[in-house]
Amino acid sequence: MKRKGWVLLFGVMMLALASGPASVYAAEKTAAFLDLTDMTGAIAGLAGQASRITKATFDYFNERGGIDGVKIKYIGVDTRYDVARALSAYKRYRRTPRLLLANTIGTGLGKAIYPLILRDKIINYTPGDGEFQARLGRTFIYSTPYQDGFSAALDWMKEDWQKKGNSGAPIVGFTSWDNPYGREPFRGGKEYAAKIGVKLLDPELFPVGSLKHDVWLNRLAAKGANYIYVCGVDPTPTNVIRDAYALGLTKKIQFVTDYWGPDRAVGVKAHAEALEGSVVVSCFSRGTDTLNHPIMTKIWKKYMKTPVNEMRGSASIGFSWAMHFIEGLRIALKDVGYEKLNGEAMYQAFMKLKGHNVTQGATGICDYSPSSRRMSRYVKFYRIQGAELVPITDWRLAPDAVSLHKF
Amino acid sequence: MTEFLQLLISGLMEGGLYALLAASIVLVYKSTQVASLAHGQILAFGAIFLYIFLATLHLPLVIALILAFAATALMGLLIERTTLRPLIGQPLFSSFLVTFAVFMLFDGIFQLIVKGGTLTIPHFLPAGTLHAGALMVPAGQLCSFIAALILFGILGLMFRYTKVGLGLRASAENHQLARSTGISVKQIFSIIWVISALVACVAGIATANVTDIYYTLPQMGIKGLIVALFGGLESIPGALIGGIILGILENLSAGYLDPVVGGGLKEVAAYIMLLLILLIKPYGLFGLVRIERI
Amino acid sequence: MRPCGIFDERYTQDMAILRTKQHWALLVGALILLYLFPLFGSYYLVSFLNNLFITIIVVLGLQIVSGYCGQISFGQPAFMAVGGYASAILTLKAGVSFWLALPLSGLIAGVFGIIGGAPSLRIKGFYLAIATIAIHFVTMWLILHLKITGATQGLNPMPPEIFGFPLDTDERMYYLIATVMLIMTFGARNLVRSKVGRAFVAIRDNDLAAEVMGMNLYHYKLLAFFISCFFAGIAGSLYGHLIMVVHPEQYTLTHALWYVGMIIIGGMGSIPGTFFGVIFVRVLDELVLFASPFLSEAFPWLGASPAAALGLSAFGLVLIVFLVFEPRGLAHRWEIFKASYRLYPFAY
Amino acid sequence: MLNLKNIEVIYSDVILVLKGVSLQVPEEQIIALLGANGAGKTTTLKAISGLLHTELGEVTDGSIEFQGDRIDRLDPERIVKCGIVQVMEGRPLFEHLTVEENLMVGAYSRNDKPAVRNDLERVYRYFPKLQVLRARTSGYLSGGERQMLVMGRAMMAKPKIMLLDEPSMGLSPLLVKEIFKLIKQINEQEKVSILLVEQNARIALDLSEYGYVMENGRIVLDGPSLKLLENEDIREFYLGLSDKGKRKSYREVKHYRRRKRWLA
Repeated sequence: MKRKGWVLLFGVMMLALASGPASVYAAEKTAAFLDLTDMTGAIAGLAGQASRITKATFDYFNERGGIDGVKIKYIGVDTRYDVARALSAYKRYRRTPRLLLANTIGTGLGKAIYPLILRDKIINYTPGDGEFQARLGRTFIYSTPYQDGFSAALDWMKEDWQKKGNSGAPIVGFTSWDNPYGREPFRGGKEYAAKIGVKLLDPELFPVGSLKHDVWLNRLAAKGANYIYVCGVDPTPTNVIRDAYALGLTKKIQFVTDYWGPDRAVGVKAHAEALEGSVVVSCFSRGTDTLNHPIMTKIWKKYMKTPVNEMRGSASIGFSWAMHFIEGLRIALKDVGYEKLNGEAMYQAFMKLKGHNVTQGATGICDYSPSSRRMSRYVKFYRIQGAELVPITDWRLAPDAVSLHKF
Repeated sequence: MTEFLQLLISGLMEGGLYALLAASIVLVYKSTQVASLAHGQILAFGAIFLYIFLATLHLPLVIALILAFAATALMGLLIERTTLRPLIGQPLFSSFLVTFAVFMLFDGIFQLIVKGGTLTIPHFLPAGTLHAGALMVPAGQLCSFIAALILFGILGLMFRYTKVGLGLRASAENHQLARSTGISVKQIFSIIWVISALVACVAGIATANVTDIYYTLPQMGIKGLIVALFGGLESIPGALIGGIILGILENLSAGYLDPVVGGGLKEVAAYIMLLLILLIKPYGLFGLVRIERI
Repeated sequence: MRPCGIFDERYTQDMAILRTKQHWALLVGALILLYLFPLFGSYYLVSFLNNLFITIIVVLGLQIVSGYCGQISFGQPAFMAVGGYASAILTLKAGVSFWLALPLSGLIAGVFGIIGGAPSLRIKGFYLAIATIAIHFVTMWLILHLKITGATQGLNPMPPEIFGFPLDTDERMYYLIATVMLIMTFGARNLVRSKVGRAFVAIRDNDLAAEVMGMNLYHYKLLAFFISCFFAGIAGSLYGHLIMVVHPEQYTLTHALWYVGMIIIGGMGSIPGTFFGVIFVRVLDELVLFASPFLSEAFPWLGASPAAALGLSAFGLVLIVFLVFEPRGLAHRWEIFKASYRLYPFAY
Repeated sequence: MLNLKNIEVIYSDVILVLKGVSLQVPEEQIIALLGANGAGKTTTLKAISGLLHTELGEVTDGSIEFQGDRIDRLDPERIVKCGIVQVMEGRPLFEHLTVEENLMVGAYSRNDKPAVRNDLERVYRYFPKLQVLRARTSGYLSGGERQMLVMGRAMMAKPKIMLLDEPSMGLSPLLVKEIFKLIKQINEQEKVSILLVEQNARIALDLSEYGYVMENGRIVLDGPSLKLLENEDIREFYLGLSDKGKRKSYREVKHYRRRKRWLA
């Protein structure tokens, strides 16, 4: 009996494996969005809510009859930040009818999936690795490249430094995760710093799971940093600044974090006091901007069933994923019609998005064009004040640092 | 010099946390020969329980602490009863793998609770930073460190002078002999898991006080194993000293070697040191050298 | 008993030593099925099998060093990385042909394995197991910080070519991977019944006694590490050329834990057990991976990420239940099955 | 008092070790269990003390009763509580514990603290040497001291029956004499029954009131010790004497055994 049980179990497993995708996708007019995201792994904090709001946004439009009658299928897979798993998932779903776009998180994953993307002629969606901008391909970056964002922050620092009555340029420290993402802003950012005369200290890279960051902070402080740019997905930047606060460094040094920096419902909620005064450079709306965004709040109220107050900055990211896809789909449908809709049509459509305010202010003006894979070249600066992220600038054009670096 | 001392102090504080976690792993290994990966989760859940009782249910601190300890102890007991007891007498690596499975099981629940964010336990340890000249010690961390030392003292006394301690030591040496003298080894296993879960709970609360509860907290478990190995898997004083040495080493290597090699050395230095130590002392710094007879 | 190709394919392994005509027939049938599979199997299943076969090669290596020689190692992904990078560097920077680079990357990984296995001369049991975790992290750190490995960017090996015909799709690579997997399996199978294999088992069961009986422990332990890392290197090379990228993020400690998990689930010290373990974990993992979209479709209120978290828990739970009821692995049950039915009286 | 009825023991579901063993241990007596290596003596003791479970062994048939209650399904620690203590072969100690701690472990199953204190003093009276060595780490004791310690540890449990497994093994004749004198003393003064497994048949039969002989997992002979001492076969195989009290040559013994087996 026990033996038969095993055989049976095995059979069921194989059957389920073989019959999976067919049963899910009904024969409606659909276009598919594949979200290979990390919901339980290293960057779950960022990706989890973003993916949920993406799905909610699609639901919202589907309920209104879809995009010109085409409904959007959202396929979300938890990859646990594991390249092999994600690849396997992609291979499973790549034959989904009218799969137009695969959203991937993680540098290694993006690289591993790219040959398949080329073969399938669809769009790959990935966060801000500037290499994709430097070598135009089918990968679209759903943010401003990290180096551009870093450079914009350098500009702001210099401005701020001079506004405070100092002359010349400030000394800037950089601290981040010791992984591919963590080193990315430096490629191009370093060149830009040299260009505008900002003295950039050696980067301080720390292991992803560090408990405390005193050592690196102390060293940057000892080298006389006036500004420190912190990378890492929240709560890491929050933890870094919290440690700096405990060391009393926040009084002397202005901390600036990148897009994935303190989130209003994560780091800011936990350590408002320590973070007070820190600045976040972001290509997505955050804080009060997110809370005041009319469509997003509407979608949130309808689908998320939790108070709007729990909406994070990363909601803007998920929303912008969905909106870019929807706009692209609209253009593609207009250009080729549903019958001929495929990844290539979507690819062409994406390159026509330049200049549109696709996300109604959740991000800057869209910049996808035949010569640009940046979602937007605009970034906005926020300051953490009274446990909330408050905008201190309007959308500002970030410098093009990607082109400065030799990839 | 100041920098060196500062690194030393930071290392000492971090090492205290490592030591506690390592001690909880050592306790289990010493008496059951199972190196547990599940302790990362026990640690994380210790903190989660306190968070639930303190921040969500708004119970008074003392009651919340007691309840958190009780809940963690229960969790340890449950893990022992449901997964490890049926595996007594089976290959040890099956037990090891089962602790990994337990880790995954609880990791799912942990992610459900934390939702990729941060939970902050309301600070009950003194805040602020103590200054001694140019040196700085966060007061909360100092408190945890002292608590860790006291806990180690209590563990030592318990092992030395109580009947349960005697039973624990006896069954750690020889299960069968212990049973023949009337010690219920199963009961001892349960007790050891409860004690170990309590130690891990303290470690979790102390760690969360420094780092908050965020979604990579359970991965401390692997660090705990490394530290336990460093001191010798069977030695509780080894866990303390190993933890502190590792904490200091990590900080020193981050402090002095990082600029030379280009960063990220903090963890790797610990691993290199571990390999070196094991090559010199194959059973860790204080591990029992097993006498092998053919 | 033969619901699909994977299941059959395992039979060939059990028939490494063939006794009767039926066995030959089964073997030939299984081989034909194996090689014709891409013609009727879906693309996804083919790529799944590719992944599975590569994992089998890695885990076979682990089975030799851990299951047979008793030296538990968590270093397998690191050595896979060494193999993958070696192959990529050889083909990209030194212009070596893939067909030469494949065995070479195995050898290079093997040599690294000897270095990595050196602690086993003094360290045993859990101490060694966790020391290999240290080796994993040190290797990955080196890869991330060296220039030749492309540091954070990784390298992009090209698909292999055979007489100008590129093996650039999963279906085409399938034949190569399946062939290599078969060769490695037969190699492993024959190795473990040779003098060397018996020496490994002797060391596993009591290394002191083995030494007293005149075996050169150092020689055999390092040999075991060399062989296991050779397997890992070959698998790493294949994987790199299959997905056309080698990147530090591909090789994680979680994989190492899984590989060890696979041999425990399959059964320590059993080549068929390797197959059982790999198939069990891979299939279960795939199922859980795809359960989460189902779950979030079926229970919209759950949302995507909680469903994923539950998937993780479910995986842990299945594993616990499995280990509690079958702690000696599937191979154990397989043996009982064979013994009780005496259908397949192989010398084993 | 202790009554084994026709028990059968199987190891790991395959190996039948005891094939219907019956024996009785009456109150306050010394019972000897003789037999060659591998006859099943130790297995019998482990079946009684419940330690079989830890070795994948199982009592599959028959019953073991102690003072009228069945104990063959109980855990070893429960059996110790009932008053049956086994002193295992090879004098195993908790080597990292001190002598006194070892003794205290013996009393682990008891909760009457003052009585334990008393018993400790009593053990020290029996074995004055242990008192001298009380703070010594027990791993460093000599063979004789170890034997005293394991017996003292067993006494600390305040047993009604002690199961002694080869106490004479590897000790000098003088020490053996001393140990057996102590066994007798314990039996008489503490009113403890003793089931003695021995290779040294002469001394065991001299000491005991009743004896059993095991071979191949069966009891092949039993009777009052004095009778057994006179039994021809016992004299031949276990005492190595011929009818006339002369030593037989080894070759002849082997030859004889091959020809005549009790129950083959």
